[in-house]
Amino acid sequence: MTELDEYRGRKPAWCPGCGNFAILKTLKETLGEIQLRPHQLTIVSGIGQAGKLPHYLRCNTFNGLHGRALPVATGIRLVNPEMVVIAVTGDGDCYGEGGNHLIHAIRRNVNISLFVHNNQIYGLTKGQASPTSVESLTTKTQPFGVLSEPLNPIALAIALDCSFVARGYAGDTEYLKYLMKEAVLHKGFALLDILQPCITFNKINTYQWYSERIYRLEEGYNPSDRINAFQIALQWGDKIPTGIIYKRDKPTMEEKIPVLTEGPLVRQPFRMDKIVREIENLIP
Amino acid sequence: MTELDEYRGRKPAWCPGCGNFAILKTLKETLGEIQLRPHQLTIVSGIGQAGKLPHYLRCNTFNGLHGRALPVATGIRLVNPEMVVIAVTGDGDCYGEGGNHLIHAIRRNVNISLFVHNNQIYGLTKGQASPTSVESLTTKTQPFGVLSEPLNPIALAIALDCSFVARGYAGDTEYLKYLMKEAVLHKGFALLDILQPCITFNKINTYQWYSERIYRLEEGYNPSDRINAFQIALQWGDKIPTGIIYKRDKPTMEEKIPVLTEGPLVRQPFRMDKIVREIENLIP
Amino acid sequence: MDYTIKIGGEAGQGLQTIGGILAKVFVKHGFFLFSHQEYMSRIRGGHNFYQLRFSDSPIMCSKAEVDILVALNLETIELHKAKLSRYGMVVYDSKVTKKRFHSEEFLDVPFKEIALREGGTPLMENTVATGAVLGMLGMDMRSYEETLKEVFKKKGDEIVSKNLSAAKAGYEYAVTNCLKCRFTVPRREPPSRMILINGNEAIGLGALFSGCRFYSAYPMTPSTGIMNYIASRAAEYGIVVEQAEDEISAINMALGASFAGVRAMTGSSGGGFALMVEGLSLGAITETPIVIAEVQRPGPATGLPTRTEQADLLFVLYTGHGEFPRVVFVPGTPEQAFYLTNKAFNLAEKYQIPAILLSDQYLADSQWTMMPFDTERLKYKDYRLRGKRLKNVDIYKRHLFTDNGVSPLAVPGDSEHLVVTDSDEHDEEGHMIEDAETRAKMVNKRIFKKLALIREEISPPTVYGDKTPETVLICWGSTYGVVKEVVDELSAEQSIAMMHFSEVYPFPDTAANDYLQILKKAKRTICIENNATGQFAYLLKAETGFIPSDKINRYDGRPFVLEELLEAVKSRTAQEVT
Amino acid sequence: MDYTIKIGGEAGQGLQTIGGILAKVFVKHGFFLFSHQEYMSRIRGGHNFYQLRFSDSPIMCSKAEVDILVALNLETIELHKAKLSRYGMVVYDSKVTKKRFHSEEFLDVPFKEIALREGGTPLMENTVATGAVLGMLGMDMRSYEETLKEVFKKKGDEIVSKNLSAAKAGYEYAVTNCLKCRFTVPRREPPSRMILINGNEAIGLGALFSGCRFYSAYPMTPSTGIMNYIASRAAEYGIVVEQAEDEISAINMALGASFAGVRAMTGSSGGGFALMVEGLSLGAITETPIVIAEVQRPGPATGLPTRTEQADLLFVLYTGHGEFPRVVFVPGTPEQAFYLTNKAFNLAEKYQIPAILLSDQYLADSQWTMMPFDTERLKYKDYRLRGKRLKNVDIYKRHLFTDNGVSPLAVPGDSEHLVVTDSDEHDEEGHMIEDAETRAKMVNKRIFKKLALIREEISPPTVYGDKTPETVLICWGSTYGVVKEVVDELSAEQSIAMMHFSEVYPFPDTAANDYLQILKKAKRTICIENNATGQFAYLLKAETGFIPSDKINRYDGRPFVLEELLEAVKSRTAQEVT
Ligand SMILES: Cc1ncc(C[n+]2csc(CCOP(=O)(O)OP(=O)(O)O)c2C)c(N)n1
Ligand SMILES: Cc1ncc(C[n+]2csc(CCOP(=O)(O)OP(=O)(O)O)c2C)c(N)n1
Ligand code: SF4
Ligand code: SF4
Ligand SMILES: [Mg+2]
Ligand SMILES: [Mg+2]
Repeated sequence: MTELDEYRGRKPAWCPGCGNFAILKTLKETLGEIQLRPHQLTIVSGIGQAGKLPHYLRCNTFNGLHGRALPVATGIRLVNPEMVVIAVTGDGDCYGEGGNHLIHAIRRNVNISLFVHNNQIYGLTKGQASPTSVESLTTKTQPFGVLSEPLNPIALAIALDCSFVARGYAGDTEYLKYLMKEAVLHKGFALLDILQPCITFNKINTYQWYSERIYRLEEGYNPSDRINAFQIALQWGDKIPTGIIYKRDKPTMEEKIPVLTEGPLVRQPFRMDKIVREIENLIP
Repeated sequence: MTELDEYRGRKPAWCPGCGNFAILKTLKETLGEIQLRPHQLTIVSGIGQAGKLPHYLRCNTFNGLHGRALPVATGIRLVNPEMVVIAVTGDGDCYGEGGNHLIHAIRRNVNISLFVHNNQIYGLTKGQASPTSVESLTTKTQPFGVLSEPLNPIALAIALDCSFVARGYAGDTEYLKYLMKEAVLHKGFALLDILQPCITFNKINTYQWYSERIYRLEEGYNPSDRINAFQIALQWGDKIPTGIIYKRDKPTMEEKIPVLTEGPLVRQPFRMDKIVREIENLIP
Repeated sequence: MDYTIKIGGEAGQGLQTIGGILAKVFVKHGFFLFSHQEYMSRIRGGHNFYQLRFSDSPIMCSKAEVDILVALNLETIELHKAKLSRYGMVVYDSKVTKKRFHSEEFLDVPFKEIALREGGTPLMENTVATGAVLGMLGMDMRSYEETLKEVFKKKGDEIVSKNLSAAKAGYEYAVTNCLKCRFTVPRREPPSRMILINGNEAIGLGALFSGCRFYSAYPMTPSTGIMNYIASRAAEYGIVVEQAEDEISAINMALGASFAGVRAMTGSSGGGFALMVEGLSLGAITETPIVIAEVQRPGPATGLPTRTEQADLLFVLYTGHGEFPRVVFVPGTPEQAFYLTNKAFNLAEKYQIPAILLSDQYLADSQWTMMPFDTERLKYKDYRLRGKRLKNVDIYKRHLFTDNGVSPLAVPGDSEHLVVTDSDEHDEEGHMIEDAETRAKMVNKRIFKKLALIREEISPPTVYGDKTPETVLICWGSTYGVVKEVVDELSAEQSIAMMHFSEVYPFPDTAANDYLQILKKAKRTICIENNATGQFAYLLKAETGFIPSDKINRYDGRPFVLEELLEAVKSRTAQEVT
Repeated sequence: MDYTIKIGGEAGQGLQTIGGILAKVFVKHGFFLFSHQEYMSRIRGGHNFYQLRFSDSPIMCSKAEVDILVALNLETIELHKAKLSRYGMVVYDSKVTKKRFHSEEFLDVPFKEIALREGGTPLMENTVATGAVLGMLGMDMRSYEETLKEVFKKKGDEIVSKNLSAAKAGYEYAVTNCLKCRFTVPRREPPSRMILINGNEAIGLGALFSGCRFYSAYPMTPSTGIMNYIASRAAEYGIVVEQAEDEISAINMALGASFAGVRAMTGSSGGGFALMVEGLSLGAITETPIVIAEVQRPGPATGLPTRTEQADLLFVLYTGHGEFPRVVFVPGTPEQAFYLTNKAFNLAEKYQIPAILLSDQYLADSQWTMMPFDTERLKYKDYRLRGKRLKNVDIYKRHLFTDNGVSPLAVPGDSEHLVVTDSDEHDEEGHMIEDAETRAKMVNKRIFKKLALIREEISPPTVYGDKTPETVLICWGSTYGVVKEVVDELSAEQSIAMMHFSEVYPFPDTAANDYLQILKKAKRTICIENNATGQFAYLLKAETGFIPSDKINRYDGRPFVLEELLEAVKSRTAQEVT
C-alpha cells in the first residue's frame, strides 16, 4: 500500500506485542483512506509510550511535555484552522498530569481529535497506577493496591457535553479505524479513548481480559441522547461498550473567533502601517 | 449567639452586598449548630474573594495558592483524619486553575468538604470570565463574549461518582445551612457548589436572576439514583435545582490506608530504633 | 513648577476616574506628568491612592510631598496629611468625613451636595472634586471640559451636560472659597503633543508593533493590563487572545501558536510564571520562539498581590531545568518597555529562544508623558521560512546543524516539508535520540553557538550624569525614573551619575563598551534595588566580579519616592569612603 | 585486583537481574563494589548496560575499560568491544548473536541451550551467564548459590534447584572452556560486613531515619526509586505514600501534611520540580517545613530522561518568586545522601524552610559498598510544639516575631490554639496584611534573621589529597567518587587535591574555615562538572569571587568515567599555568 509507505516513520521502541502497534497501523490506514497527506496533519503528543507515536509516522510533529499536548494543539488550531490536528496521549498523560487541560479543551470545542492510548497504567515509567487503573492493581508505588476509584473518561466527557465521545479497542482495528476516521472528520473536539493492552506492566487488563468484555454498540445506536449515552458510559466490568457513545454538533471555537473569519492567522499579513494610529490615540 | 462570637474573625474586605457575607454567616451558624470548636476544624482555601473567608472566621487556616486548596486539604486529612477539613474556593480557583485536583480529589474520596463560591466570574482580579461564566458575558479579556461552554460542576462530579454532590445558593441561607451541615457531616468527599452573586462584576447572574430560577429539590428526592441525578444536574436556565443532587456512601481513602488504622499519623510516635534493621538488610 | 496631587479613598470610590481624567487634563495643558497608583487586593473599601505629579519640566517619579490631597474619606486625611507640602492643601467633603477641619490648609467642598444639585446624583462627586482641584490650581477649564465630553460621549448629551455643570460648580466653589490656595500654574503652549502611557500599555503596544498574533494568559495582577490592552485591539489587528485555564496551558498554547507559524506571547506575574517554568524549558529545547512578560509583585507566593517589588530577577534568569539561552530585559520606562518588547520579539524569533520582559507593578501602573514613539526605530523581520521560499527548499530539517547554530524555522503546512520537534533530545530532523554524540552537538548548537551571537545583540547600560562620576547609582528596571531624578537633584552639588541596566541577560559584554571602568574609577557605587537581598548586585558580581560599595534596598512593597531616595543617597555620599 | 564487568543487551533482557545478583555475590565475597547503569527510555529493545567494578580496595566510580563483557546481543559486542582491557574477555552466546567470533578474547557459551537443558526454559539464560562469569573469574560458587536461593525462595524449591543447576552448568562450561581467562580473584575474608546501597535508596533510608511520615510524588525517572523505596517500607514504619495526580499536587499535599504536624517530603526530577516552583515559594512564606529531592537528568524539558547530568544547580538555587531562604545539599555518595537527608529534615523543621536534596541519575542508580551507616551520627529532634507543651502556652501566634526569627510551629488540633497561615503576606497571627511596616518586619524575620543562623549550620567542602596542593579539582555532587579516584591515581606523581562541595546553599562561610586559601594558593584549580556551562564555577565566583583557572565539563548525558577524567586532568596539569 502506498498510503502506508507515505506515512512510514522511525522504528518503534515499543515492546513487541504492545497494543500501540495496532493503533499506529490503524492510524496510518485511516490517514491513507481519508487521503490526508502528511504535511496537512500535525500530531501533538505528550510524554509516555503513547507520546512517542508521531515519531513512528510521517507528519508534522510537536512532541511536547507530559500532560500538555492539548494546550499546544489548541494554540496551533487557533492560529491555523486549516491544519488537521490530532493529539496523542497516554492515560496518565491526559487524565493524570493533563486532566485540567482536558476539561477545558472540551469546553472550548476546538477542532482537535484526541486519541488516548488507555492502557490503565503508566507504561514508560515502569508500571505505576494511572487514573484509569483498577483498584485491585498493586504496584511498587501502590503496595496496598490502588486506593482511588478509576476515572471514567467517557462519563466525564459526556458530563462536559463533549462534542464527540468514543471508545475504541486496539484489538478491534477494523472498528478502531472507523472510529478514528469519524473522530478526525468530526468538526469539533473529539475524544477517542482507546483501550490498549500493555503486555509488560498491566497483567490485569490483558488482551484476553478486554476481548472477553468488549462489544461494539449496536447499529442504530443513537449517540445524540445524552442521558442514554451517560448510562452507556457507566457500563464497565462484564461488558465494555466501544463505539461512538455520544455526539453533538455545535460550533467550534475557531468558528466563533471573529478574526479567523478572514482566514488562518498564519497567513494573514502583518500590517504595521495600520497600527501607527495607536500611538496617536495615546495623545490625550 | 455565643456560637457566632466564638467564630468571629477579622473584618471582611468584600464589597458590601456581596453574596460571600451570607455564606460566611451561614458557615458560622452551621459550625455552631454542629458544635464544632474552632480548633477542631481546618479551613484550607485558595486565592480569590472566596479564598479570604477563613480570615473572617476563627479556625485553623491554611490559605494557600490559587487553585491548590484540595491537595493541601488532602495532605492534612491523610496524616490527621481526626481533623475536620473544609476547602473553600472560588469557581476560577477550583474549576479553572485547580480543575485537575478536583477530579482526583473526587477519585480519592478523602473526607473533605469542598465549598465553591461560584459567582461565575473572577472577582478578585476584576471581572474576567470564569469556567462557569455564561457565554453571553463580555469582559475586558473576552471582548467577543465567552467562547467556551460553561462548565457544569454538578454533572462533572456525578460523572466521577463523587460521594456527595450538592448545590446551594447564597440567597437561601436556611437551605444552605442544611446543605453545609450535611456536607460536613458526610463521610467522604463532598462538593457543595454555592451560587454566589458578585454584585460588582457579574451583572448577569444577579440576586434577581438567581432568585427567579432557583428552586429546592422536592422532599423525597432520591439522591442515590445516579442517572436521575445526572438528568437533574443538566437543568440550568429557567430552573436551577439546589439541594443534595447525588450522594453515595463508600469508604474513604483514609479508611483504606492500612497505617491509619493505628490512629492519626500526627500522633503516632516515631520509633527510630525499629528502623535500624533496615541497615542490616542492606548487607547482601 | 512641580505639583503633586494625591487622591485617596476606598476601592470603588472612583479614584481612577479622577486620577485618569486629571492626568489627561494636565497633559492637554502641555505639562509633563507622572502618576502612580497604590491599591489593595480588594474591590471595595480599604485604602487606595492615585498620585499625580505634573510639571513644566520632565519628571519620571513620584514625590513624597503632596500639594493637593483629595480626600474622599477620613482615613485619607489621617494617613497622608503629614506629607503635605509647605503650601499644601487638603480638599475634602466634611459631610463625607463626618469631621470638619478648621485649620487653613483644609478646603471643605460639599462634593456630594453639589453633585446632587448639578448632576442629579451624588455619584458625580468625582466630577465635582476634579473641578475643585482645577479651581484650586487656578487653571482654566477648557481641557477639562473637553476631556469630560470625550469620556461621557457614549453616555449621551444629558450626562455630558450634567457632568459639565457639576465640574463647573466644583471649580467655582474652589475658586471662591480657597482663599489660601497659592498655586501658580503657568499657561503653557504644549511643547509638542506628548503621549500618556503606562508600562503595561507600552508592552502591549510593543507587542502589536512587533506582529504578535497570539496572546494567551491567565489573569494575574499586575500583568492583566497587558492582556486587556491586546484583547481590546485584537479584532482590529487580527490577534487571537485566549484566556487559558491556567498558566501551564497559557505558555503551552503560545508555544503551539508559535510552532504553527505566528509570533506569540504570554504574560503573568511571578506566581503564574512559576507555573510556566517547565514550558520555558520546552520552548528552549524545541527552539520555539516565545515572548513572556513577567510583571513582578512582592512574593513569596501570593505575597502582596497589588504592590511592587523587584525580587524575581535571579528567578527568571536561572529558572528552568537543563541549560539553555534566553534573553531577559528589564525596562525602566514605558519607552524602554516599548522598544524592548520589540527587541524581545525579534531576538526570540531570530534565535528561536524564549525572551523574557521583566517588569513590575510600579512600572505597569505608572503613567508617563513621553514623546510619541518613533516607529522607524522598530525592527520587523519575518525570520520564518514560509510559503514559496519554503516550498523551494530541497530538504528541510527543523533542527539542522548550521554554522551559527540557528536552524530554518518553517511553517508547518505551507509545503510538503514536515516540521518535527520534540521535548526529548532530538536529531536534526526533530526525532528523539539518545546517543551521546548527537546530544553534545545539539547542546553546542543551542547554547554555545547561539549564545555567542545573542551576546552581541545586547546593549550596555545607560549612563547618565557626570562623565567621570565620584558616585555611581547602579540600578535596573523600574527604578530608572527616580534614580535619574536623584542624579538631577544632586548633580549641582556633587559628581554623580546613574548606571541603569535594561538588558541584563546575556549580561552586557564589556569588550565593546567597558562600562565597568566607570564603576571602578568611582569612589562610591551604590546599587539601588526594590528588593531585600540585592539581586542585581549579586548578578553584577557573578558576571563581572565587580562589587558595589553600598546598597539601598526597599522591600516593603512600595516604590522608592524621590525625597526618600534622595535622603538615602545623600546620607551615603556624605560618608567618607574607607 | 580491580575488575570491571559490563553486561549489555536490550531492555527487558534481564541485565538488572544479572547485575544485581553479581553485585551481591561480589560483596558477599568481601569485595568493594561500584556499579552504574545506563539505560534507554524504553521498556524493551534498544541498548542498555549495567557495569560492575569490584576490587579488594575501596572504589567509587566506573572505569572505561572492561574486563568481562557479557554480551546478551550482537550490538553489545559492536558497541563495547573496543573498550576491552588487555586481558579482557567477551562472553556471549553465538546462537543469540547469530555470529561467531573466533579471536581468543571471545568465549562462546550456549546460554539458552544450557538454560533449556538444566532449567527447562531459555529464560534461565541469565542464571547461566552469571554462572559463566563467576567461572571465568575462577571464583567459588558458594555466595552465588546462596544468593540464588534468597532471590528465588518465594518461587518454590523447584525453581531454586533448577536455577542452581543452570548456574552450575554455566559456571562449569566457562571453567572448562575459557582457557584464555587470566583473571585472578583472591579468596578474601570480608574486612567487615559492608552494605550495598544506591543513591535513591540512601535518600529513602535517610528519610525513614529522619521520621518522614508523608511522601507524595508523581512518578518521574530517575527519582521514582525514592518513592518505591519509601512505599515498600510504608506499612512497617507508619508512613503515608500518595501518588499525586501531578507534581503541583505532590508538593501541596506534602505541605498540607507538614502543616498538619508531620515531617513530609516530595521528590521528582527537573521537569517535575519545575511544576513545584510555586509550591516552593508557598512553603517559604507559610514557613512550612518541606524536604524536596530533585534527581537530575539531562534537560531541557524531557531531554534524555534516563541519563545523567548536573545542570539544575542554579535552577534549584534561585527558582521561586520572591525572596526566601532555603538549603540546598548536593550529596556525592550514598553515605552523604543518607546523612544530608537527615540534615535536610532537621534544618527544614528547625528553620521552617524548604530543604532541597539535589541528586542525579548517576548517583541515584549507582550502587556502592559502604560501611554500615552510623545511626548515632543522626539527629532527630521534634521541633514542633505539640500535645501538652502546646496546651500550656498562653497565647499562640503562628508567625510570632522572635529574636531569632523562628516562630513556634504548633500542631493544629492538639490544643485550642489556632494555627493560621497564609500565602499572602501576613501578621504574626497568620492573617493577611498589606501594610508596609509588617511586611518589612516579616521579610527581616524570614530572610535576614533566619538566614544568618542557617548559614552557621553549613559545613565547608571536603578537601582530600595533598595538604598544600598545586592542583585542586573542584567538584560537587555525584562526581565525588570519580574525582577522588583521580586524585588517588595522580597523587604519586603530583601535588593534587579534591575540594568537594556537598552543602552549597547557603554557600559555606569562609570565616570559620577558610577553604578559599587552598584555592588561592594553588597553581591550578579545575572545576569539574557534568554540565555544559559550568554552573558551580559560576556560583563559586558569585559567592566568593574566586574564579577557577580551568574547567572540565561533560554534557552528553553520560557520567565521567575514571580513565577519561584522568586523561583530561593530566592534559591540564601537564600544561604550564600562565
Ligand atoms: C512533568 C513530568 N512528570 C513526570 C514525567 C515522567 N513520565 C513520563 S511518561 C509518564 C507516564 C506514562 O504513562 P502514560 O501517560 O499512561 O503513558 P504510557 O507510557 O502508559 O503510554 C510519566 C509519569 C514527565 N516526563 N514529566
Ligand atoms: C497562579 C496564580 N494565577 C493567577 C492568580 C491571580 N488570581 C487571584 S484570584 C483569581 C481568580 C479569582 O476568581 P475566583 O477563583 O472565581 O474567586 P472569586 O474572586 O471570584 O471569589 C486569580 C486569577 C494567582 N493568585 N495565582
Ligand atoms: S511498557 Fe506497555 S505500553 Fe509500553 S511499549 Fe511496553 S507493552 Fe507497550
Ligand atoms: S468583587 Fe464580587 S465577589 Fe468580590 S467581594 Fe465584590 S461582590 Fe463579592
Ligand atoms: Mg498509560
Ligand atoms: Mg469567582
